[in-house]
Amino acid sequence: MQRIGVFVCWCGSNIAATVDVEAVAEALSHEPGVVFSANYQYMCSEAGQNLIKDAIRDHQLTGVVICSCSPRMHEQTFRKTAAAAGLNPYMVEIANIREQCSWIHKDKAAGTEKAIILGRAAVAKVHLNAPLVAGESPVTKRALVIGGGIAGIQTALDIADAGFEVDIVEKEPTIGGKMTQLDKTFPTLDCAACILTPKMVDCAQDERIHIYAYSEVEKVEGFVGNFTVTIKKKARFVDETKCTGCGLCTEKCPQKKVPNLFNLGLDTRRAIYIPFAQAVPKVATIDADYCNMLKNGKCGVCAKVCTAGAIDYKQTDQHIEEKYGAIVVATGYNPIKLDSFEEYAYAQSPDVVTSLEFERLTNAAGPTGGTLLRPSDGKHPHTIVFVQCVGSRDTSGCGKPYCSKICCMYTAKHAMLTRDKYPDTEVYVFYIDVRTPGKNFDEFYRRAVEEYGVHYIKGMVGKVAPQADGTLMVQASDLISNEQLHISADMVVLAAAIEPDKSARPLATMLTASMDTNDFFTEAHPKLRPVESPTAGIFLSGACQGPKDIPETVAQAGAAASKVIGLLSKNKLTGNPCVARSDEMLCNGCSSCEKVCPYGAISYEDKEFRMPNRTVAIRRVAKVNPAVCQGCGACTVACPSGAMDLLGFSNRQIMAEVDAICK
Amino acid sequence: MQVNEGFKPTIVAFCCNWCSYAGADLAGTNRLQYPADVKIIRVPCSCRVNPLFILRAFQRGADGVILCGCHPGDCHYTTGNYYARRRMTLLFSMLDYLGIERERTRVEWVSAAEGVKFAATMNDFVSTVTALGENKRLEDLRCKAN
Amino acid sequence: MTNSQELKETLARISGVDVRKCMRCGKCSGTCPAYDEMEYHPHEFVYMVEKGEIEKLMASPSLYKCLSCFACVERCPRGVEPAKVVEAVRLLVIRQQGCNHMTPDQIPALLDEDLPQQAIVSAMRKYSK
Amino acid sequence: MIFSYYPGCTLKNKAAELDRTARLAAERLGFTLEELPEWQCCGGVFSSARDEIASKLAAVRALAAARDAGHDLVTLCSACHNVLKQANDAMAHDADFAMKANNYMQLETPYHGETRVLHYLEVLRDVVGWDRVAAAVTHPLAGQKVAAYYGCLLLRPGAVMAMDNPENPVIMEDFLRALGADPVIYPYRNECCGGYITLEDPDLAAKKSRQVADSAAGFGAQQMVTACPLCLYNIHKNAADGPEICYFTELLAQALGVGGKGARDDQ
Amino acid sequence: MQSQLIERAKALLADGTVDRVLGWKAGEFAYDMTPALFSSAQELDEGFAYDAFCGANLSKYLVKESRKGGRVLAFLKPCDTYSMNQLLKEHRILRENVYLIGVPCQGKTDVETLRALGITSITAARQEGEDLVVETLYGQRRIPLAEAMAERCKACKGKKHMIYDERIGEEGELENPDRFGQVAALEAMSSEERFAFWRGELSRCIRCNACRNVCPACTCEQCVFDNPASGVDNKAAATSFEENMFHIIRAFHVAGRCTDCGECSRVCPQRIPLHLLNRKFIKDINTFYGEYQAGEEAEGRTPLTAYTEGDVEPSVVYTKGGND
Repeated sequence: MQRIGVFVCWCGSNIAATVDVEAVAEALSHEPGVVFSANYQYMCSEAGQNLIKDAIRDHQLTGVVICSCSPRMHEQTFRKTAAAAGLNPYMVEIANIREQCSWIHKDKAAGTEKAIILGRAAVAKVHLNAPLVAGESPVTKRALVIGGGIAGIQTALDIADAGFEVDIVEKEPTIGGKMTQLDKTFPTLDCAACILTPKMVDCAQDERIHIYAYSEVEKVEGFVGNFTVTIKKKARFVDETKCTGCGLCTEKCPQKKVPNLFNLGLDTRRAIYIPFAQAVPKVATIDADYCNMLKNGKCGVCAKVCTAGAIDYKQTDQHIEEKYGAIVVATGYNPIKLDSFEEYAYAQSPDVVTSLEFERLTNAAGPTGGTLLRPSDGKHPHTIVFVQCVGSRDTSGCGKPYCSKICCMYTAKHAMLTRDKYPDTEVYVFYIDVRTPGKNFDEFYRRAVEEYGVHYIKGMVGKVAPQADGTLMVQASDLISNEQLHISADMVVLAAAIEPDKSARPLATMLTASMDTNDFFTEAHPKLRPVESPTAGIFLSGACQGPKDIPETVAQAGAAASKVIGLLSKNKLTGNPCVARSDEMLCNGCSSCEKVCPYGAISYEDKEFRMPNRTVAIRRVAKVNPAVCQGCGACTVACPSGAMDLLGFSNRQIMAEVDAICK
Repeated sequence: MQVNEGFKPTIVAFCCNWCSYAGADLAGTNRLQYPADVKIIRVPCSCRVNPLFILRAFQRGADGVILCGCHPGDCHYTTGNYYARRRMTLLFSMLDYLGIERERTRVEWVSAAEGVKFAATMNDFVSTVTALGENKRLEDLRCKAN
Repeated sequence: MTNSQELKETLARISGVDVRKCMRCGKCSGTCPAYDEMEYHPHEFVYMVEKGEIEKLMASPSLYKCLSCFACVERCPRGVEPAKVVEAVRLLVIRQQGCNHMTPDQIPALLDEDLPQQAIVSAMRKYSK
Repeated sequence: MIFSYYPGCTLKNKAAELDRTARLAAERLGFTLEELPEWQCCGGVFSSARDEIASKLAAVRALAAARDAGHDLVTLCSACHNVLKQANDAMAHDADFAMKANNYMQLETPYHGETRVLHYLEVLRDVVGWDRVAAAVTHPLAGQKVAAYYGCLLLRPGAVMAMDNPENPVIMEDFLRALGADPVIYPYRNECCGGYITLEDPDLAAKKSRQVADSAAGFGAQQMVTACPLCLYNIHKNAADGPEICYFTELLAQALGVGGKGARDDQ
Repeated sequence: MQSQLIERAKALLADGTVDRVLGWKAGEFAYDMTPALFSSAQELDEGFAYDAFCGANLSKYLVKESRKGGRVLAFLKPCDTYSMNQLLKEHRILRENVYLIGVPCQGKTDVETLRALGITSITAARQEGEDLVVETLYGQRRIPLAEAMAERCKACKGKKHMIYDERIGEEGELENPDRFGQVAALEAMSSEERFAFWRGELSRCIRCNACRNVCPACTCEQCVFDNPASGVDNKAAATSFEENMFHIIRAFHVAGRCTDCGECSRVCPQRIPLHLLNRKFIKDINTFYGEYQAGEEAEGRTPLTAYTEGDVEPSVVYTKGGND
């Protein structure tokens, strides 16, 4: 039997005006197990807290009920008070007689009666409370960032800056991601490379950052603070430690006909290559699909010209196992494939390009050296049509149902830069809506119209017809003037929808992190925890969580880093002790609980049970990882046998409250 | 709706800690009145509420049971209220099928910002249950005796 | 219920189209090969149905300009199927007594010797009850 | 290899040449077209109205007959192909329509879209194979610049016709390559010729047909091919000065050496 | 058919594929077919039976049997295979320790059904074509199978086996019976009428637990109603509340998992139509969340461990039909 103390707070007149606090204290003193009952003006004051502490000591209280304001207000306060007096903090229960009683009732008799019932329910619950100790687990003070684009880079830099080790896993031969392919960035028009490459160099030079380039995550085990990750370092057939990045091999390789993916196939490169001049790490990679030496053993030119002796045709994939306390997902995005949008003739004319290709066609390091030329004949285009929402906001099944968010702004940028550099070029932008929420964004778009004379037309292009004379006949609607337009263009630029990188889905499975139907990672709370995955210890950075531009990505990257830093700066993780617990004697091993757990906190093991007559039975039973469980209780209801219960909110505790209220 | 003069129903309200309990607190902070017949039990999430609890309440003499949780899509635990929604839909339908008045059970989604909605919901629920009168179809007579 | 509401419901039943799915991008009208011949264009058909202005559409010769080529259906990003709306409005008209747009006795005058049967049966399906 | 065959009304009349050459070519390529015993006209268009039942039943009967015969159903005319595939799709996926149609028809075994409908071109691609078509060619059309004209009914709606990318089709170009011809790709190959509007508004049909023919000619086409009698009529009537247009099966028969372009009614 | 099954079982015992056989055996009376284990050819010859009375679903027995070491052969009728899959989905049966033979079924009868048709003193029954031939002490009776079938078999889901290692007999077809007519009829009543109906039924409950014990979905290590620590234990139907409580919670616990095998109603000594509770959940699940048949496959989520963002709200209960 518990020895329970009841403390009724007046809260000045907030409670005392509508609830007869004396009567409440008196009534509750007769409840079973109650050995002490008092009322006081302000329980949360120092004097009030001392009253509680003294009573705990003097009356050897094992449980405390405080009738006061909402537990959301002072539960922590009173738990600390109890702990200071040597009582387990989870032996304290609050009866909310202010927000849910005195403040909402005017009749004192009714208020008093209700306060007594609420107090009784709390007493009934405390009878079933047990001391709870929050579990502790150590924290590996190292973070893993998956994806080395601007999101991953910024997250890694911020984590390293706080003094923690951080590894970046990047599947391409260099970090940098999509931003390396961009020319200028909106709305300031600074050069993407100028602001990105110093950060890439910082990553390379920071001794706390280790870059696994040309690598992929293969396996993830463990839980928050204690992840074990297997990383596959793909063979690049070049010894990273020896290669100096001189680039001689990339000039001498005889295999010249390899599509240059960095330039989106708009030109070619060699079979051994460094994606671009500022690559980090600046190490050559052999493309095994094209290398004659690797394919049929006939060549070896790169090995001959390499003075550092870095070429290693025998290199194989390596598997590295590393431990981490936190994992940040920064897997980014890609433009969608446009096979379902051939009305725009993307596959039928080289002069119909995607916006990302347009970036390369205007980039000084691109295939045309920065001069805008038509891919078909290398001539200056005089009329360019931009088409927005190609595959975005598409519910027909061909595209994506969401808004890709960045297209309105980069299209305004492309249109503006084109008009700036080539004033003789007419630029048309077909749009459904122009969406420019963001600092200086609408101003930027309006400048494109007002200063640069870009023709914005509300309507959609229905068909792009490549003509025999090499022009593109663009047939479109102008909804404002209610006419069908026929524009003879030299180039058409398609703002293709963006989608999460294909690597994200298998990664989410490995991480037990949830995804939405579009394969974007879901956040722990859409408003209040936007950079955390619901799975503890997994954080989200950049477009893997949803379409976003560079400033937003960098902001989220920093936010994710600060969450990681907060986690890694702890020596031990103290969990919420109100977690689920499975009674293995009752557990059927049916997996119902596991299926509804949003955190992947439940696993199963085969356990031996001693049975009558010295026999042994092996049963599959659930185990809850208290470090991962967040205590929602979904599992407790999914469990038919009642094996799964929630500490602090157990079936019997809640039913005791029900009984006390209904009596 | 008929008014059942003099009858004071017993109403149990299960409120999730993150949205609806906070919404109830906000109703209090704003001094929005609703009948004292409503007694709130705090649970971490609407998905913590076992049908057993609801039946238990009726057994012990409750006249109405209401479950409040975060709006679908806003669950603190991401998915809890989705499961609660299915469970309660099926349970309530079953109770109705057994001839237990369907108006005695309810689910409402109340956010932490919806103090007004919380009070309005409770006022409406209390008047509905009051009009129904005492719960006689699903109770344990032994409990009524004391 | 107003007549316009009734028409709207009948139209939804015939066509199976939910006009509220339209996001007003105008791609149907950007696509339509008969655009210049029409008083009301494909996107206007969808919008006017939503607004309940179906009688105006029923009175318009645009009904008989749609080639039923389904390009708008193919290209609509929201799966609205404007051609089905046009067809349904046309049916609202020709299903009324005496409202056939073309009758068999008109056909012979229109024939030339090469005209395939397919054209005649299609036209009868499109223009008459 | 035996297929049930639905010729359609036009092929029995103005487009007899489409029928004749297709049969000759099939024989040469080793597959048999068994004409359904009692087919009725498909109606030319598949009404998009959900409450139209009766006008769609001819197509459903043909589909059920093919099911009962145990063969895939092959058709040639673009309109028949369109109607049959749409009717089949509705029987398979629109439960309400299927129920009403089955109630009307009182078949021994209710029909639910079991038959596979193939266009003749699909048979060539998926059953015979382009390599075997090419191997059977005895009179290659080497050097001939031929423009394939798809029109609208053959490809749309894309999800139901499920034949090729409706905006960038390749099936007829592959066909022409197999015959040794040089396919001409031009942007209006999947645009409408004006269709049945030619009856009521010949000017509109003329405009549309001209656009198609001019575009093909602009890209150097000497010859156009189509699967649709109405496309052929419209192009022929409105752009007689442009590239000559014929049925794709005529070129096929010619290349296979089983009968060339011949006694077409409209020539 | 019976001899075919015995021969196959013997062969599998002989070649070591299995070391025991789970089948049916006549009890005190010929119509009293009960599940039984056989471990030798001799036992099979002496006792194994398969006839129109073999309604019992054997899959639940495999929860224990599959954990006893060795491999056990079990015969499953089409409807039993759903339970089998569901139990596999819940990891209750160790698949590698069972060998499953699908056996054909034309519908089963039971003594209660026959008695209701005025047939007593039964000594044997067999199927002949579309008829059931019943031997009784008073001579032979021949009745159409369709009439003699147990209630649950009249709403048969079909003759297709969902899972088996081998099948004896032809593969059957899935059927789509109208299973929800009675549920719909109850739904159409007023609240008072429904209450009266269920009081009439459930007040007969003697809490013998037969329904729970036979139910292939009720395989808990310990039932909440038997566990004093659960706080809801109750072992006798002392009050109307407890009658309701037990059956509501039991139906809820099997909701989304119940394959509608009908065993609960078959074994109820009080003839309470318990399957109408389960079918109500099945009907609701189908209506609210899309067609679902528990046990159709051995993997995946059940309707209560799944959700969609657009699920119906619980208020759908207030808006649906009914007379009140």
